[in-house]
Amino acid sequence: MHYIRISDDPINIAPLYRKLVDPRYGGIDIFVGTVRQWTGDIETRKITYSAYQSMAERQLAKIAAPIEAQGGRVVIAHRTGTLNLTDIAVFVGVAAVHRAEAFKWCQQVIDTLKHEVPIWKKEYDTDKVRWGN
Amino acid sequence: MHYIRISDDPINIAPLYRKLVDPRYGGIDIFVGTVRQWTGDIETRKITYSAYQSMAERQLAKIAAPIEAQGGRVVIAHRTGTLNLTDIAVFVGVAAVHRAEAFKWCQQVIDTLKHEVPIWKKEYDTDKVRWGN
Amino acid sequence: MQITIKLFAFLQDQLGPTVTVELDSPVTVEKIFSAVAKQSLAIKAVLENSRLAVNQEFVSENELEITPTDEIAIIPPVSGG
Amino acid sequence: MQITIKLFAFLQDQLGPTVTVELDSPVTVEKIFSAVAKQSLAIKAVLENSRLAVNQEFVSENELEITPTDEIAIIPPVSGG
Repeated sequence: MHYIRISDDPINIAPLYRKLVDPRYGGIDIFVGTVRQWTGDIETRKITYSAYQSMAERQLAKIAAPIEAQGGRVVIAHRTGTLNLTDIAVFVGVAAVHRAEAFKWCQQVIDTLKHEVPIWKKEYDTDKVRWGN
Repeated sequence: MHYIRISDDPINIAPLYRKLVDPRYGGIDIFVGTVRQWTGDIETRKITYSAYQSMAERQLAKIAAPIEAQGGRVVIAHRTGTLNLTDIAVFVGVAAVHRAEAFKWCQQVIDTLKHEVPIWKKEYDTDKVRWGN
Repeated sequence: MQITIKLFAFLQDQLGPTVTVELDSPVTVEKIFSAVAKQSLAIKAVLENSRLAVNQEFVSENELEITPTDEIAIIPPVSGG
Repeated sequence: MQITIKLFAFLQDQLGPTVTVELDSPVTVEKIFSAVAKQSLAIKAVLENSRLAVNQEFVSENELEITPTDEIAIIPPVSGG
């Protein structure tokens, strides 16, 4: 069963990884998105993430469902609140029988998350504050 | 600089993840290969990995070099010795500025590893012992 | 009918967490966006790129059947991950 | 010349960690594989799918320039990961 969490609590890799472990699976792909300092000439100091939490969790469950129906396991955690450089904004882990599926599904989750899930970032850059990218 | 380790010591995700963290990067992709119980009708009890260690480390460094030259960071750990179900056989982590590169490079490392790096598994299945796949 | 709309991100910074507007039946997506657009000039560009969600699902049809318990939200371009 | 060849995996199970063979110059990959093949019938199939490594690099050319300090190894099909 998938695990989805949107929370102000810092994201720790190890306990999320453990949720993906199962003798059925041989391949686990994990994507971790972190707060990057430079985007071209723009320097970021911190990012605040906010979410329409109930809808975001519902949309993530819809993304996870077809993967779980095909035998994979999906673990997604997204931060809200204020993050500093190198803090983890998002963790997407997918366990599968074989590695090709794990990679494909993990990429599918993060790509869809970035387009369909109501979470927003407010970037505090050194020159100004920016919503979104 | 890349980090490569082939060792009998159990692989822990958290310290390897920390080697990938840097404010330059926004996307980290990690592949973890674990010991799976079933391959079709064949049930695996344990796997022993052995390596031509010096050559394996050299080959892995050759795989990491072009990725690091393009600005990514590569962390690879491979177990030797005897592993039980769900134990981690391999960890491949790649950090990159953007996620598309992280996914592409991580997949490239594990695909090449599976073909070019002198590491072997001896599978102790319930019916018999098998070398390789 | 009176409709309360949840706002997020830049829209929330500008107008607060909700706005309430009065609309004639049948309620449409266009009417909702027009009514919200009247609240502030600053939100025009973002509103043009926003989508409507009813009960936490994006809607694609223009005409809506809204009841007083429905949860209506305007979703500006997302930027999570 | 006398050449010592490292063996791994199934080949090592059958013949031990090294075998030493006597070969005429010029040494070739073919000669090395033929000499090792004579040691055991059980390794024929695996040997046919193996590659030669000299100083920890796979070699593609058949003719080799081997000196006594070179590290020669037969690499059966790998299965790490």
